[in-house]
Amino acid sequence: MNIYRPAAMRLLDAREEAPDVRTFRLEFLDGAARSEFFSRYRVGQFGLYGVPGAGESTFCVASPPTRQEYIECTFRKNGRVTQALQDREVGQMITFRGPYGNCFPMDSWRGKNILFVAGGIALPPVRSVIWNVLDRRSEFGGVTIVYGARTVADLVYKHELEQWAARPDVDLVLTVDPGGETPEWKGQVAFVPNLLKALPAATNSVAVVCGPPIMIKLSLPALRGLGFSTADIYTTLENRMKCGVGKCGRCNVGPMYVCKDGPVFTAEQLETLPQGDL
Amino acid sequence: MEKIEVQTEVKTENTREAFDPRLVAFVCNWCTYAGADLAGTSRLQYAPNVRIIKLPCTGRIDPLLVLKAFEGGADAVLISGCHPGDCHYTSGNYHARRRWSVFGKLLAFAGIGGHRLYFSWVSAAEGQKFADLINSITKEVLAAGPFDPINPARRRI
Amino acid sequence: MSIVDAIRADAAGLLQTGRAKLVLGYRSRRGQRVPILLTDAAGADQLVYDAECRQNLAAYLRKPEVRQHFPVGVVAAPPVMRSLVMLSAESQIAADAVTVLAVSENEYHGALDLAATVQLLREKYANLAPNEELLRKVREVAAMSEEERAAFWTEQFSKCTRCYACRAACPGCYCQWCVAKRNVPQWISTADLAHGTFAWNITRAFHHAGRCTLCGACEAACPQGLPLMLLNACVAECVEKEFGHKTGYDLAEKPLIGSWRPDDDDGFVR
Amino acid sequence: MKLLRADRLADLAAALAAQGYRVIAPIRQGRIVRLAEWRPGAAIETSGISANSVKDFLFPRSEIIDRYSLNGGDFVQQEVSPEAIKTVVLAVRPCDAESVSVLDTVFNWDSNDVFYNARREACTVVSLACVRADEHCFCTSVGGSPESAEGADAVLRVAGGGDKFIFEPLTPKGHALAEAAGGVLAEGVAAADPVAEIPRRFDVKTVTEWLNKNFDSPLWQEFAAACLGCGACAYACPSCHCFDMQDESTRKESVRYRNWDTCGLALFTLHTSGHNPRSTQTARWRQRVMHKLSYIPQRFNLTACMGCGRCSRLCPNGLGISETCEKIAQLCKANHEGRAR
Repeated sequence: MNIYRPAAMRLLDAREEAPDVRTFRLEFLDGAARSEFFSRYRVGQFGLYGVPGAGESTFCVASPPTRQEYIECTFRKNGRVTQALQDREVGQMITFRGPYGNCFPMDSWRGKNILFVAGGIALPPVRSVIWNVLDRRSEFGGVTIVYGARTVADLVYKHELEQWAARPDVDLVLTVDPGGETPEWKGQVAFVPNLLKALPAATNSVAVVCGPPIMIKLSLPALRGLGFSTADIYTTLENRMKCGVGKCGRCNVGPMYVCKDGPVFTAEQLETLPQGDL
Repeated sequence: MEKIEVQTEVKTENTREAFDPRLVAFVCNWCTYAGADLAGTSRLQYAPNVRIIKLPCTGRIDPLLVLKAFEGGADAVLISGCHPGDCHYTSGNYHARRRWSVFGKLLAFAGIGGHRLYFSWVSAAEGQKFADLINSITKEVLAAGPFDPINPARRRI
Repeated sequence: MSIVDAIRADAAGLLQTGRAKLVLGYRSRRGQRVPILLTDAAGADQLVYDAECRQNLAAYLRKPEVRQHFPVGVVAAPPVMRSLVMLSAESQIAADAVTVLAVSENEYHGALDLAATVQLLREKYANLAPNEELLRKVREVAAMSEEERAAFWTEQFSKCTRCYACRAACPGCYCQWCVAKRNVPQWISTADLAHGTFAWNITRAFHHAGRCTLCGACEAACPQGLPLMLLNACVAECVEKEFGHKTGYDLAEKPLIGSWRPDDDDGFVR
Repeated sequence: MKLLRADRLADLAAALAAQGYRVIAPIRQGRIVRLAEWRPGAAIETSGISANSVKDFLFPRSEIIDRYSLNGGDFVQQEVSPEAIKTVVLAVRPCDAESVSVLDTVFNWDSNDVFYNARREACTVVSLACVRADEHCFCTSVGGSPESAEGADAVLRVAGGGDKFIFEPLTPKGHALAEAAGGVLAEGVAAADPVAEIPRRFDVKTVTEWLNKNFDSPLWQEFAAACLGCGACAYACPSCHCFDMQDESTRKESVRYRNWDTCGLALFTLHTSGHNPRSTQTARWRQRVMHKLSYIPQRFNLTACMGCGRCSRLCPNGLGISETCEKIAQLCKANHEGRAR
C-alpha cells in the first residue's frame, strides 16, 4: 500500500468563518475509505488536505468522531495550497490523508471538569474536543470555554459560539484583544492569559490550550497559578509537515516527531523538549 | 502566472513534419498592446500563432516569465514595448533592453538561440509593424523547427 | 615579514584594538584551506594564506551570526575585495563595517578600509589576468552548434542535485528570499527535472550579471562538479563588452541590471 | 573461494549487465568520482570514495509517489508503481553498505514505504573493503570498520597486493550475483591484504551523551560558525533521508514528487505564517548533528552516522560531523581531566 496516497473527498459545504478563514465540510467518495477513517479517528488527530497540482497542507480534523457523516476542517488562506483549497467550489474534489498523530486521552477525563482555552484560528482543534464532550455531556464535569481573537471579525465558528453560550451546562467566556472590539461587542476586552487569572481555582480539572505561541507561553503560568499540574494541561503543537507518517523528518523536535508522537502534548512533555530555536 | 502556464501549455507535441509554431508575446500595455490592437482594428492579417500576454511595462517582464513560457511549450518568445524615450513609466523599456541584452546572450550560450527569443519596439501607431513582425518571426521559427523537444527548458513532468 | 605573518599580525591588531570584533580568514585543515572566524586575537596564528584559499569570505557577511559582530576584518584576495566593494555599492554592508586585509598571491597590502581598497584595486588590479583556461572553454562551448550546446548543458545540469552550495558560497547571493525559495507560484521546480535545474542554473548566472567577480567560489563549492564558471564568464564578458561594466571597482557603482543608459546596445532589437 | 583479477572488474560489470542487472559503479566524471550507471568501456575507479552514495539508488533525489489526471475541479488517481530495476551497486565502501540499515529503519518503522522497499528489494550491494583511507574517514569512531560486511550482500576484499579481489557472497542476493557473474569469478585461494588503518578520532558514546544533555550549549555558535547553509553535506550523506513532497503539474496531469530536502536549508521548517521555529544556521547545524547522533540513537538505537566523511570532504567551509564530534570529545576529555584534578 502506498502510504502517501490520499483518499478522494468531495466538498459538501464551505462556510466563511472570518476574513480568509473557511470551514470545509467533506465527504469520502469511497465508503471503504470512510469506514477506515472513522475506525481509527480519535479527537485531536490531524490530516493532510490537498489539491493535486498545488500540494498538501496539514490541519486538524475539526469535527468530532461522534459525527460520522462528514469531516470538517477550518483553515486560513495563506499560501499556495490553502489558496488552491479555497478556490475549490462546492461539489469539487480535494484529497485527504489521515487520521495521523496521537489524540487527547478523553477517556481518562471522565468525571473531570474541563477548561478549554483557545486563541484565534486555533479554535478548530479544540472545537472537535468540545463537541465530543458535549455529545457525551453526562460523562464529564463542568465545561468552561475561554476563547479570544484579535478582533471580533477574527472569531471563528460564530454560529456555534452562540449555541455554546445558550447552553446552561457550558460557561463561555469570549474576548477580543484591546482595540479589536466593535460598538456592539458584549464580550470581554482583554488578552486571554489575563482572563484566566480570574477563573476559580482548579479542582479535578484538565485544561486544553491551543493558540498562537505567545498565548500558550503566557497561559501556562496562569493555569499553573489556578492549580493545574503540568500533566493536566494539554496542547497541540504545529510544525511544518510533509509526509505525516514519521519519515520526512520535517516536524522533528528533539527525539519526537510531532506527526507521530504529537500533535497532542502535555505541558509536562513540552518541558522535556528543546526550547527556543528548534 | 497560472494563466500563462495554461496558455502556453503543450497540447500536442509538434513534429518537424506538422509544425505549427507557438509564439508567446509578452507586450507592454501602453505601446505594443495598443499596436497589436490597431493591427486588429485595421483588419491586418497576421499569423495566428501568437499568444499575447499583456503586462504593464517591459520593465516588469522577468526572465523567469520567459523560462516559464519555454517550460510550458513556447517555440519562441517575443518581448515588445515602447520605443526608447516613449515609456509610459519613463524608463522601463531601457531597463528591459539591458536585461534582455544580457539574458539573450546567456540563453544562447546555454543552447537556446536567437530564433527563440525576440525583442522589439512597437508603438501604438505601428499596427503594420506588429503584423509584419509576427509574420516574420513565425516564418523564422517555422524554418528553425520546433523548440527542440529534448531541450532542458521544456517541462516534462 | 612573510605574507602570512603580516596577516596574522594585522588580524590580531584589529581584534585587540576593537577595529574588528571578528576576523574572517583561512586556516589549514587536513590539507585543505577552510574559513575560520576569529573573535580572539590569540587565535590569529591559525591564519594562513595561499593560492588554495578559494572560498569567498565576503559570503559570510550576509549571515546574521556574523553581522552581529560588525565591524569585521576580512582576508581578501582581489576578487574578494571586489565582492566587498560590490556589497557596499549595493548597500548590503556599511562602508565602515569591514576592514580589508588585502592580499594577493605574492603581496600583502595591509589592513585597508573600503575606499583604500578601491584605490588599490584600481591601481594594481585594474586588469586582472584573465583565466586563459576558462576563456578557452567558453570559446569551445560558444563554438558548438546550438544542438551541441543544448546537449552539453543538459548533461551538465543533469548532475545538479539542487543543494544550493553555489548559492551559499556566493557573496552576491544575499537575497533573503531567493527566487528558488518562492512557491507562489513555483517559479523554479524543485524536483530533479531538467527544466527545474535549467531554470535554477540559468537564473543564478543571470542574477549575478554585474555582481560576479569571477572568484570561482561557486564552482569550487559544487559537489557535483558543474562548470558554473562557464556561465559566469559568459555573463561577465557580456556585461564588460556591452556596458563597460567591471564589478567592484567603484563604491558608488549602480547595479548593472538596475540601471541603464540611453545609448545601450540596441542591435538586437527588431 | 571466488577470486576476481583486479583488472577484470569491468568484465564483472559486463557479465552482470549481460544478465540483466543495471550496474552501478564508481566512475570518474570530470574532477569527481561518482556512483553512476556503468556503460561498456567505462573504467571502474576503486581508489577513493565516490562523491555520492548508495542512497541515490534506494532513495533517489526525486521520485514519483502519486499521480492524477485532472479535469477542472475533479481528478482521477492514476496508478503509480515503484520503479524497481534489478540493480547491483558495485565496489561501494563498507560505510555505504552499513548506511542502508538507517534507511531501512526510517522507511519501515511504524509504516512501510513501498517505493523504498521495492528498490531495496531489487538492489544488491557489493562493498569493497578499504585498503586505503583518507584524512576524512572516521568509520572506526562511530562503530564501523574498513572491513565491515554489515549491510552488504557480497564483499570484495583486495588480495595479492592489489592484483586481485576475493569475492565473498554473504546473502542469497550475493550468491545469485556470484552465479550471474559466471566465469569472471575464478576459484582459487588468496589471503586478503591488510585493511586501512583508520585512527579513532572520538568515542561516539561520549559524544552522544554530551549531545543528549547539551542542546542549549553556547558552543553550538562556535561549531556552526563557518556553516553557510547549503545542502551539500546532507545530499552527499548516505544516511540523511529527509524529504519534501512537491507537485508538478500541467492542466491535465499532476505528479507528486518526493524530493530530497535538508534541515540545513532555512525553508525546511518555515511556516506559512513566516515564523520559523528553527531560525538560525546555528540551530540548523545543531539539528543535523543531533538528529544523527542523539535523536536517532534515542529513538531507534542506531547511530545515523557511518563515518564516511563525505560531509567534511565536500564542505568548502570545513564543517563536518567528525569536526564537530572531535571538538565535543576534546571538551569532554578536558572536563573529565578537570574533574579528576
